[in-house]
Amino acid sequence: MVWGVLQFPGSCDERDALNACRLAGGEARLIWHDDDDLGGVDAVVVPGGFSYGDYLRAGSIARFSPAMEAVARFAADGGPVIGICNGFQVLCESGLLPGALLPNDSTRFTCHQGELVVGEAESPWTSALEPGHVLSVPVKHQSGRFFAPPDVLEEIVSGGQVAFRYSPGSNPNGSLDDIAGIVNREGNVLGLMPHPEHAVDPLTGSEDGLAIFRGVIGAGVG
Amino acid sequence: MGDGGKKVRVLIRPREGILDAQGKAVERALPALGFDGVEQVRVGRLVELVADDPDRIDDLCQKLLANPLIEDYEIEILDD
Amino acid sequence: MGDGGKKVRVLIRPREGILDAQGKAVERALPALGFDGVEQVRVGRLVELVADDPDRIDDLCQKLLANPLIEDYEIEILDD
Amino acid sequence: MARHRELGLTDREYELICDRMSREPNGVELAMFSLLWSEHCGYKHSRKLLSTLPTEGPRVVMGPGENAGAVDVGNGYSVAFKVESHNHPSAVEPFQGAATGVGGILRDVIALGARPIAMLDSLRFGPPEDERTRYLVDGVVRGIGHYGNSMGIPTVGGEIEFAAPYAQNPLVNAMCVGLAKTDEMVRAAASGPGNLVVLVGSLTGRDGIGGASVLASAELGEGDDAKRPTVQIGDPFEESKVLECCQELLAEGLLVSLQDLGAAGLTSSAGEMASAGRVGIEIDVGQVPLREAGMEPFEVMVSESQERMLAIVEPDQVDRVREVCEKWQTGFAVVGRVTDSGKFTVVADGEAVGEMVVEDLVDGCPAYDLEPAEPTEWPYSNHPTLDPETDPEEVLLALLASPTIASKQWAFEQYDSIVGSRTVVRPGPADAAVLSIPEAGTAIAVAIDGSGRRVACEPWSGTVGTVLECAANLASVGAEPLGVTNCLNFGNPEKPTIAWQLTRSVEGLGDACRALGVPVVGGNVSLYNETPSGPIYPTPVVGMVGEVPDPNRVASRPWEEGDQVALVGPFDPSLAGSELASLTGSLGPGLPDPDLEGSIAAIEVVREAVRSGSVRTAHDVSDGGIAVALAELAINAGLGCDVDLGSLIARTDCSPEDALFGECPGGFILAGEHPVLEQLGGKGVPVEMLGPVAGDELQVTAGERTVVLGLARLREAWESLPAAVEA
Ligand SMILES: Nc1ncnc2c1ncn2[C@@H]1O[C@H](COP(=O)(O)OP(=O)(O)O)[C@@H](O)[C@H]1O
Ligand SMILES: [Mg+2]
Repeated sequence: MVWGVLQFPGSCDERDALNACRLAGGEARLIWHDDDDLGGVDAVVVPGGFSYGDYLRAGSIARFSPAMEAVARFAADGGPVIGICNGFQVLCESGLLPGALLPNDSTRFTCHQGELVVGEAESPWTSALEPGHVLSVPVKHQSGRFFAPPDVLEEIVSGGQVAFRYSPGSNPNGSLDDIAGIVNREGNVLGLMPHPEHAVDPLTGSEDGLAIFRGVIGAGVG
Repeated sequence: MGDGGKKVRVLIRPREGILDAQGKAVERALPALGFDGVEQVRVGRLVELVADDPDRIDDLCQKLLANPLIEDYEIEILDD
Repeated sequence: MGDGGKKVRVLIRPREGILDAQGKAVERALPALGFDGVEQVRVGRLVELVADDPDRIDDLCQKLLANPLIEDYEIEILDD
Repeated sequence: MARHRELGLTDREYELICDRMSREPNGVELAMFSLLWSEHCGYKHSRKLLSTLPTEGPRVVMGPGENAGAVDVGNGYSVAFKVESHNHPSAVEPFQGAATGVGGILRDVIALGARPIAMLDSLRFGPPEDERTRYLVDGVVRGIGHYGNSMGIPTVGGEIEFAAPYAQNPLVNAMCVGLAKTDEMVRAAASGPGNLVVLVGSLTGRDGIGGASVLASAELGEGDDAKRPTVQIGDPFEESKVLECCQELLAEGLLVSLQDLGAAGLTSSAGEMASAGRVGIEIDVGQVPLREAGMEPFEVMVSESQERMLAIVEPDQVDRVREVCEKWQTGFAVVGRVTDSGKFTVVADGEAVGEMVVEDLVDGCPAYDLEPAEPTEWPYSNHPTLDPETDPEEVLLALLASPTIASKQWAFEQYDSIVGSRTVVRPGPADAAVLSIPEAGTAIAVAIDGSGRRVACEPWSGTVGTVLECAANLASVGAEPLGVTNCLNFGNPEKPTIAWQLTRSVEGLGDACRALGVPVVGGNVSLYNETPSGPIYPTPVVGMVGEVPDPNRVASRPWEEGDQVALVGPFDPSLAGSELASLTGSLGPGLPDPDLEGSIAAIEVVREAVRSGSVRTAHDVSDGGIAVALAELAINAGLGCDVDLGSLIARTDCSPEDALFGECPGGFILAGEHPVLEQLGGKGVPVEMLGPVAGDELQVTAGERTVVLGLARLREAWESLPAAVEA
């Protein structure tokens, strides 16, 4: 199993993502945003942070990078891709996932340990998790309010594309339908605002996030 | 850049029907500052630039400056 | 609010000489996106609102909407 | 002669400069001298005092004089750290002021070749009833979050206090902690004549040109607005690229030395590098990439544009350095060279427009003796907000709701505290943050403390108490102090009463650090924190880094049903200088002398107990006294307790009010199994069993006084800060 973790100017969580991938199992390496070749990796992580300072709109500039073009091809071929936080924003901006992420309704950054309820989505990323299972994972972002126009939202929900919801009453940003993470129709691309890569060691809070990375390995990718 | 560069102004607004958190925050702050009689506050982005070919700015808005899913935009080409 | 509310548009820009980090980052990214011939990108904010008394908007800009130390603003009163 | 005064130089200093130069300085030179001979860069009024601080120890890798201090944490790794103030810029523009404060202290740590791994902040504001204060709080908290979050540096701790003397003059002190391989750290000394001076990072504009702009005022006509100095704007995106770029340059061994650009911009960084390396330096202002056209040479030399670093590079490495800068999409320019002239030469259009002996410029500033005099009366106004006759339950609720004591979750939730995956103990109930350093097979604890209120009452005792509190905070998570950094926030030192505060406070800092056996490895001084409404409370802020051998044993768990609660330490409470005295408007001069030896003994006992893993909860007693400490623990656990302070009253012969709400260093509340706590006695440190953890009420008996309050009411009071600051 070889993991590729994208790195843009302004990425912050790429080293944590590498660490999470390695703990889950396999080899992990950085992919520079300027590279249009993913180097044969088996799964891609678009990590969190503030690519290009989050200027203009979070994720709006990073989506144009050569590496993202390669990720789009990789995803179209069914390769597993996870976008975490800023990575989720990049995936939405680039059209690999539906919807958009708006500034939190509080207009403030929020950072806390959150509870995620596993949704109905069928995806290699959630293959090790039962729907309804609750994960303890950090939530930290400024623009995490998931939005999609009514018809698109309806499709996401009824089409079984919701991968994670904030547990009832704990929606931190005003996301529609408490959505914390979604997958594409095919299920191979996952985007989520909370940070499973920061939940890989009980010492620093929880190891619940590892199940997401291990899911991909268990699903026989790579 | 040639001298032909034209000043272009792009007004980007949150789309109707989408909660504008910043606008709401401004509205909430108004009474304490003694500003009654101010309503319907919407906060968006203003991008100004100089373009050789202003016709391409619509494309730039679609691709980069605005996200049509959540934002409307309006392009004004300013005379010098 | 009375029916007399007037639509007001406020354009807020980083002041001349003040670092415009967003504008710079956008400008830098453009060539890679295939947008040559676009320069002097400045990114500011757009605030639109409805006010009973548009004369008070200048005061509102000073106090809340803009930071005069680092931003210039321009008020446009739109006819309906 | 008038210009030097406008720039803050005295006639005597100006004469000294003329003497040294054997001529009058020109405009460029005067601008440069005025900044390096300012209090901020020249430490005119504090240098002599600072030289009394203990700075040595077996673990010290870098001490004062470098961009930041550093201590050895083992396995070839060092932890670098420093605290710095950004008070004035934050008073003017809170968001950018705080953001650039964070950016500035990050660069000091980056300059050592360390990767920043944590930030802490110590903030002071006026009472939140004031609209301006709420604006400042909002802006400062957002600014700190904006910069640290965007950089991917966790903000893991800090403190916020509110008191009237800070209303016009808030304090924003930021501390950065970084990690480096010890043998890859760089010093800031330029060396090797012929080597090139390279400017990395942002463009240079007219940011924060400050007093030096007076020089241009003659040329500043109507409509010349653009020439006026501008507020510094932080661009964390640029700094994150600069950080990664510098890390890569150092990893490839491409740099001779590295220095950040902070106050006084190129002048101080190039000057200090030359001085440290005992060489000359030449800067060609025409080579400095500018953000604005038409900048004068002096403006280029003193600009405080953010996100810039200066590197010394051997000529044959320059191309590779440029490539790395291009990779990170950050600025690169060769702006000068190292010479053997011993002079700082400024070149414009091929001509020298300034030439000064480096030593005169950088180290020539005279150091003054202070003229301290103890104030004869209490120099601060007291605003009572609580009737002294209020019953103890209402007092406790008022204390918990006091913005200084109330939960700061509202603020620290706006900071990313976990990025980097090192944060074992996050901001919240624990007294210190704990970060794991798996590279070195260890962990560290970090804390920052200040108590202007108590230092105002008695600067020596108050400062000793501050250092003890910081060490106590570390002990609560099992950490032993390795090094101290500090920021001395005071009023105008030319006033005898302020000079007295400063002198006594620095003595206290030195005495406490010597007693603890912990060196001061760096710091910062911020003087002249005064407005027409008076000086701030004298506020030495102390930051500490300690070693935690086993991050699994940090006693940060909430207490549990059946646990026993104990008071450990020579705690001898008094209302003098307490938060309660502040609420009742009865603050005044004088604090009881702290029991330095006894407090240190208690710190050691608690540290060992926590390290043994047998104690569930440890918390030091500070603002608001025992009642507040117990309430905080109960709220955190969602479990009450039933305790009696009779044994404390018997030991210290204090009043019930003192026992409940009195403050002083040297007290810890521990919770765990009864026998375990009992065993802590007999080590020369008082240990008193107070009672069991139980129920959903806090019940405290102190002589004839009792407090019985439900957890919900305690919590409501303690969580009232958002309502206070967002009103
Ligand atoms: N209060 C203090 N205690 C100990 N060292 C101090 C103190 N104030 C300043 N220093 C030391 O003096 C040197 C110069 O400080 P400063 O001008 O803040 O450095 P820089 O320009 O790198 O920010 C630093 O090494 C700093 O650690
Ligand atoms: Mg420095």
